[in-house]
Amino acid sequence: MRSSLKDIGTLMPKSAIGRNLALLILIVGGVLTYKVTYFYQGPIMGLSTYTPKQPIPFSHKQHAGDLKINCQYCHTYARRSEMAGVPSISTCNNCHANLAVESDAITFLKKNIEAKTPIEWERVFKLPDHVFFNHKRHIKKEFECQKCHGPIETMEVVGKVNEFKMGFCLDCHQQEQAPTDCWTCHT
Amino acid sequence: MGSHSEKHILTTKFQTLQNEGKAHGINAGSDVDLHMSDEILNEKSLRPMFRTTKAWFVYTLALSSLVAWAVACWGYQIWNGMGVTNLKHPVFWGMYIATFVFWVGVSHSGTMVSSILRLVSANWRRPILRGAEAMTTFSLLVAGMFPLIHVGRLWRVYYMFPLPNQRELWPNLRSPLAWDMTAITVYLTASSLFLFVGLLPDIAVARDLCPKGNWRSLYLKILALGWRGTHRQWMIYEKASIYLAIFVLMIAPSVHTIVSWDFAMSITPVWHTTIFGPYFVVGAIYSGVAGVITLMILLRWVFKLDDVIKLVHLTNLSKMLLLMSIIWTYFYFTDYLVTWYGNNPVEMNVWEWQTERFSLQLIVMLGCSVATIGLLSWDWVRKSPGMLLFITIWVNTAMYLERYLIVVPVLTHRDNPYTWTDYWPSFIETSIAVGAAAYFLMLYAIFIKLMPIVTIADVKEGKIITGDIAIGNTNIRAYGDPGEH
Amino acid sequence: MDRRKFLKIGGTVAATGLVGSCGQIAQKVIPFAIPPDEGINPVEGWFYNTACRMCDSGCGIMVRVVEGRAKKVEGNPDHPINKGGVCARGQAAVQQLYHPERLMTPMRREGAKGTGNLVPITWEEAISMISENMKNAKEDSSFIIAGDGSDMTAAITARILKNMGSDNFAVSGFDSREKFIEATSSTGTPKVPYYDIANASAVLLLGADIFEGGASPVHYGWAFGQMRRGNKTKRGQLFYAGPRLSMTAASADHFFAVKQGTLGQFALGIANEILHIAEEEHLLKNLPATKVEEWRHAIGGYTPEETSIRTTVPADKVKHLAMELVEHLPAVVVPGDDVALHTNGLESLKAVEFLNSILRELAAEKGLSSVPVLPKENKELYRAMNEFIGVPEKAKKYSALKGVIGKAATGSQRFGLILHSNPVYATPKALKAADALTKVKFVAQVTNFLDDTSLYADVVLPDLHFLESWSAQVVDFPHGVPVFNTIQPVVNAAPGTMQAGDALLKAASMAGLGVGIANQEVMVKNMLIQFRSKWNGIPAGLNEKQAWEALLQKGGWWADIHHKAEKAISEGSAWVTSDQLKVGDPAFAGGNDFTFYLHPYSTVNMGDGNVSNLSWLQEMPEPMTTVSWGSWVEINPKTAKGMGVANGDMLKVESPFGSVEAPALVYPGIGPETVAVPFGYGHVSFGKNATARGANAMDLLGDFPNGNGGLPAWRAIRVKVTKTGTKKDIIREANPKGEYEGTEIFQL
Amino acid sequence: MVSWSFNTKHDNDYKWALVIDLDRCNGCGACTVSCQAENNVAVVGEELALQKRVMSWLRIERYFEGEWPNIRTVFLPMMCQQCENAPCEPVCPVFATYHNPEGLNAMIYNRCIGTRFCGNNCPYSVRKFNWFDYGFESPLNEQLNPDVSVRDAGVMEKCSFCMQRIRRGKDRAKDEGRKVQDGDIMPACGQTCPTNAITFGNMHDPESEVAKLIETKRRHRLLEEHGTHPSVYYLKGGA
Repeated sequence: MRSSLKDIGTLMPKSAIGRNLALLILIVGGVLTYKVTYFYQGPIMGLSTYTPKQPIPFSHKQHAGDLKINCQYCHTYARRSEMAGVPSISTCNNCHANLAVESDAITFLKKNIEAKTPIEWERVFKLPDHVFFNHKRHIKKEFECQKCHGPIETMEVVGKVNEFKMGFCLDCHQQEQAPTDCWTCHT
Repeated sequence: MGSHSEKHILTTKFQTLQNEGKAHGINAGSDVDLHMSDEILNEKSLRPMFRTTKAWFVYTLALSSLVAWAVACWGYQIWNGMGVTNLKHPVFWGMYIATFVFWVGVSHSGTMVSSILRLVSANWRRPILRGAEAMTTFSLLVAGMFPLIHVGRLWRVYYMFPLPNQRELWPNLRSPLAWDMTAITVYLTASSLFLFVGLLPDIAVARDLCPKGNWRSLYLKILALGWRGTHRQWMIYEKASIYLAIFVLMIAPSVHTIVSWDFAMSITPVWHTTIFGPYFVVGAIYSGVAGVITLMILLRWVFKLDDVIKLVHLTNLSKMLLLMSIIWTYFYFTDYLVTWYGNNPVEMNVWEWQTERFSLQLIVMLGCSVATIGLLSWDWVRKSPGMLLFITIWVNTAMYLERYLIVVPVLTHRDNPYTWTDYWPSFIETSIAVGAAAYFLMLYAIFIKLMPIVTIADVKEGKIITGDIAIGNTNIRAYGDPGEH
Repeated sequence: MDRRKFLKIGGTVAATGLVGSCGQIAQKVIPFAIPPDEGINPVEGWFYNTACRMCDSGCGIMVRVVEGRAKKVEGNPDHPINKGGVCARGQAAVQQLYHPERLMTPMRREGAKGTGNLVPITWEEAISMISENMKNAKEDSSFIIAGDGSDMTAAITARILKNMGSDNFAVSGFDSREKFIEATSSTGTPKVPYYDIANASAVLLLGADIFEGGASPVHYGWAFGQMRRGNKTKRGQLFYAGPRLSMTAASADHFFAVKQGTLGQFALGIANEILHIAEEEHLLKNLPATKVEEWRHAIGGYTPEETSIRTTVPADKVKHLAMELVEHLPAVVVPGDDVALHTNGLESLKAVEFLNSILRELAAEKGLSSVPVLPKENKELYRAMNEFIGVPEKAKKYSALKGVIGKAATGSQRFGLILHSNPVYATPKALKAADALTKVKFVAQVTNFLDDTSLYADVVLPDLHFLESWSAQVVDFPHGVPVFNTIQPVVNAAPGTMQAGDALLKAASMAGLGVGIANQEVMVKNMLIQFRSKWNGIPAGLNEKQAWEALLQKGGWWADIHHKAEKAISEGSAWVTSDQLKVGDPAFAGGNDFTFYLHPYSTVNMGDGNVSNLSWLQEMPEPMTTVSWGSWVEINPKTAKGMGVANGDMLKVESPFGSVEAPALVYPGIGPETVAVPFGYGHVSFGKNATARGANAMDLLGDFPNGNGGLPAWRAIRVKVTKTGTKKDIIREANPKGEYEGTEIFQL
Repeated sequence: MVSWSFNTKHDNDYKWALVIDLDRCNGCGACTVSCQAENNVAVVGEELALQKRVMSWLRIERYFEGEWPNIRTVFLPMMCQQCENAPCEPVCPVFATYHNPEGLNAMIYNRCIGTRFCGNNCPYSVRKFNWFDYGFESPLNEQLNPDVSVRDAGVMEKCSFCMQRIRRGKDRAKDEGRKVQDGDIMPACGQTCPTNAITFGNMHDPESEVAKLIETKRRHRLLEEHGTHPSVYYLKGGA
């Protein structure tokens, strides 16, 4: 112990290089922490983190991808409301009244239609209740749904692609010169 | 060289040496006992550290149980919400903030006093430095707790730190609280550094005198940072302590000024005044010096350090106290006069309320400043530890009340008369405030057992520069004059 | 500001089966079973027009409904009564709807009456029990006490009652209005006069707390706003004369403290002074000189000096007030409880009407008038619709209630039905309603909450809340202009509850007393069918369904009112003849040892106490005293000092009829010889918010003067006040000292 | 407005103002309950009310002058004054309350750490603190307004001029490709006021009713000596 520490002087790097090195390490370290903390909470592009099992194995790939049904045909409130809205069973019935009726998913659907009981879907995309997102405004600006929800039309089972953290919203709002006033989303 | 025999002494021949030390004629006038041998000095200074009585354990245990209770109360408060305090609408600040300001104030004695005395190289400073500096550090530790206890959402308090985050939100540097946080942390760092650097040579002494197998040797070896007392080390040491002294001297007033801005920067009637900065600083030093004196008297009484920490130190400190009390009184009444002359109805209402509701506190507070000035003008009072103890404790009580009277009355009776109300701290608040005091004393008690409480090196230095030096057969008077006091 | 633009008028009833919780964070997403109509934003929600039933003023409201949940009550801007405004009580309707203590299942009594030991039963059991007891009821052995006699449930039950061979129908929601009807009965068209405050430029309120109770606080609030600042050029003057500084009085420019029971004399004094002025300034030329002479002679005694002796108002103030009224025409004088509820109530009311007729005359000479003109056909229509409802006019009188309770007390009654009313709590203790109900063989109560009366009921039916039910209401609106409110369900019924009207219909038909109506909704439709032709405003082209929707979308039907009259000699003055122009001195219940006048009054948040279990209203500070969560006894500061009473000291208030205990509130707005006690507190059993909270002022009231069948003189009671020695915290928002500093600090 | 204030710059379209005609206000308190219903303001109950912890964002202050029988009463509806130069804003260490581009004092609950400095620095004492977690007993939670977040223990809250309504009004105006006009937006208090004492609108629109009203000589603002420049204007009573 004593031998290792000759005196207080040894605490300071002697050479100028040593001092600059120390400074450099400090700066780089600072920048790194910033980046790390940022990306840690930021979006995780490309990989679905949360894919719950739905009561009906509804395939967005088939409907939105292959059949190219417009998103807003089913999610009909998106254009006029804060929420996009999960389609009501009657919407499904528009097509499935006489389409693929034999499949057991549709029979399950039919049962619900007769009973007038809504299907309880698992929520995939959540926002905390102090955040107020407005679908209408974004649709009116002709935003791609995919921009936030990811490549839905390629998904058999819908999964969460983006962490809807504040940073995720903020990036976009800054790029598009959208308002960044806190009250735009928080009340 | 002599380390072996000294260790020996420390264990067995202690009593006799003590008697010798007593036997020496101690000239009360001078601040260092020229005839006291280094051994005895080491003895006396290290005894509190190595000799632990039952009383100490009882004392510390009692304190720590108080602290434990306070912590429990805090936990209860976090769990249930701030409602367990008696704070209400619109009295959003109360006892916690008052206590915070008080402890920040107390912290202003030690480091500042010692650095001033260092810089003016007042010889009588020597034995008291350590105690004073330790006091600063610990009272700051206590003070630092209170903002955390005060906030409503402790788990979100990191919002106040400039951490990079994906929300791209940063602290608001316009807020006095942000300044506060910075100031306190800087001050804490600086004063702990100051304390540590001052400790180095003494830690070394302790290390060398540490009996074999005593557990203290573990950390003493490390913390001594290989201090050998070489010439180079002493030079660096001197430089460092001077630089630090200057640095701390610059920080200290700024800290309490900023604390005062928590109030003065707001538009709350009685707080919104320019004099608060200096007024708070003076108040801080006032209470701080009183605190130092209290502690010194207790130390020399408990650990029989009468001939290390001598009457003359107390006397000189009490002169400083007298000065401070005069200045503080001046500031208090200036503030009062200006506000009174302004004759703002709201402020007049606050005072009316204050005098009818807090009359007792006012009497204690103002009576104190009168009394200190009155009593301390007497020489015999300045020379009687008992009186000084009484006065200094009164001073700190008064200064606590002063903070309370700054925070509370105006909030209970501010601009909107419809919301006028009353406030009295709840049991939880009181327990936490008491626990804080206990926490301070506990830290101090433990510190005494871990580090030498007397600045041995400084005292020795003082002895050398004021005593005789033997050169050959003749003793030559060193520079400095023992009879200067 | 035009609220119409802001709010979409709601459509007809919501698509059923709206559940789910979007907006809030939840694990499941539950879509609509049936998608709501295109163009609706489901987050913003729907606004449905219906009517407020928190009191019987009959304001039109629109309720915001999001995903099948009622969120907020707003006023219907087109409605003639509230003009888009809602009062505090109305706002609390949604809290009543979702109240945790709402009764969700029928209950049957176990054990003795009054113990309140109730056990849940099924609807089938309840209905069969009721029908059984309906069968057993013989001639004149059944009665109904209803909270309001103007809605569909009342209509249905009235029909059933008739089939049961009885007409013991009583409405418990009484106030001083029936006195007005009595007073105006000699005119041939008995009605509560409508005072057109909105178009007046000076208004004198004689103890009339029109913003706190009475006909319609919201409507008169609107009228007050119009009078004050509706006209950009002139500001209407408001004067208040009465024994207490009420919330209404607080808005007045001048407050005149008048001794209890002398307001009629005060009115005559002013009339006298006005006639004096008129003589000097040669006004009233259009009237036959003889009539004026007659009047001058009749009220010659009421000189300002005389009046000031009687009323304790300084003579110069009387003169000044008279001058003000003459200068600010058209001027209206509004009598209130302090005029009507005294032993000289009728004379006083007539005196006030007389003063009004003079003022109308003066206004008419200047070509101004503020007499609402009521088209004849409207009056006919109003009567017709009331007849359709079928609740006899007399049922709305106090005497009816007294009679019914009296009959019950004899033990002759076998079947009693209590509709949204709490007679055990809301009637004077002297009536002994509780004892009477215990003597009745079978009492069924229809309610939303278990209350004081439920303790004495054999079966309690959980009715739908009015926001869940089909109903309609013919509002007894003082215009005499018929206002017909439709009440539609804006949300689905709470589980376990059922439309009580339907249940009673079922029970009746089981008992063979059927009235041939399926349910309440059909009743409303029937009214549409019957009156549609007379209801102008509903286009003739529409088929029944469209007409129905149009009606619901509007929230009902009402005639337009126009206020300008060509000729001023209105029915107001017709009946005033000189021999009627005298007002006797008031008599008071309680002898000389009763040293204080009692001033019982209803506050703006508690009303008569039927909403006391709503925490929003309990926590809202009463505007004048700023007290919340409890009742109090108001006492003048000087008197309090004399008695050594401070805020919070418990006071025992004893009247000849009973006594209450409540904490003292030192209140500068009350005379040194008066104490005031608010209604609406002191329930025996009404949920955790209301039970045992404060004291029930009803306990102090009684039948006085005995003998006359009309509404008792409840402001003519004297009381003893004594300190009990105990203390109780009063929750008071204002700081007693600070409330005198505000005007200076805020420069108001 | 105030050159020396630290305020963020204004967008020139909107500057919201509330005008309260004290001559019309009859103190009935409908606004207070309406506010409670609209903004999910919690009920604290008897004990906490006694401890002055009522959460209401809007209260009607009642002031007296003189003695019986010559008493003058003033009703003063008091809510957040949305100061142009707000004392509460600079003191918040975490930007939980800040000045929004439309001149309102925004309060972001989930950013608040509860130092309560803002409440201390408000001369009108209109900020309320969540001393506890006041729940909404089921099924009362069914009534909660989905446009307003429910506040947690330890955060400040206050009147927001019903900004959820402002947002919706602007949203609707945007859809119709126009600016917000009078009547598009009305806070809950003004919506329910029986006497129409409360007017709300855009000060920057010279045609708006508020812009006209605040030019009248009855215009009055509270504690102007503090230089807070409130956006709530009172029209004094009297002639």
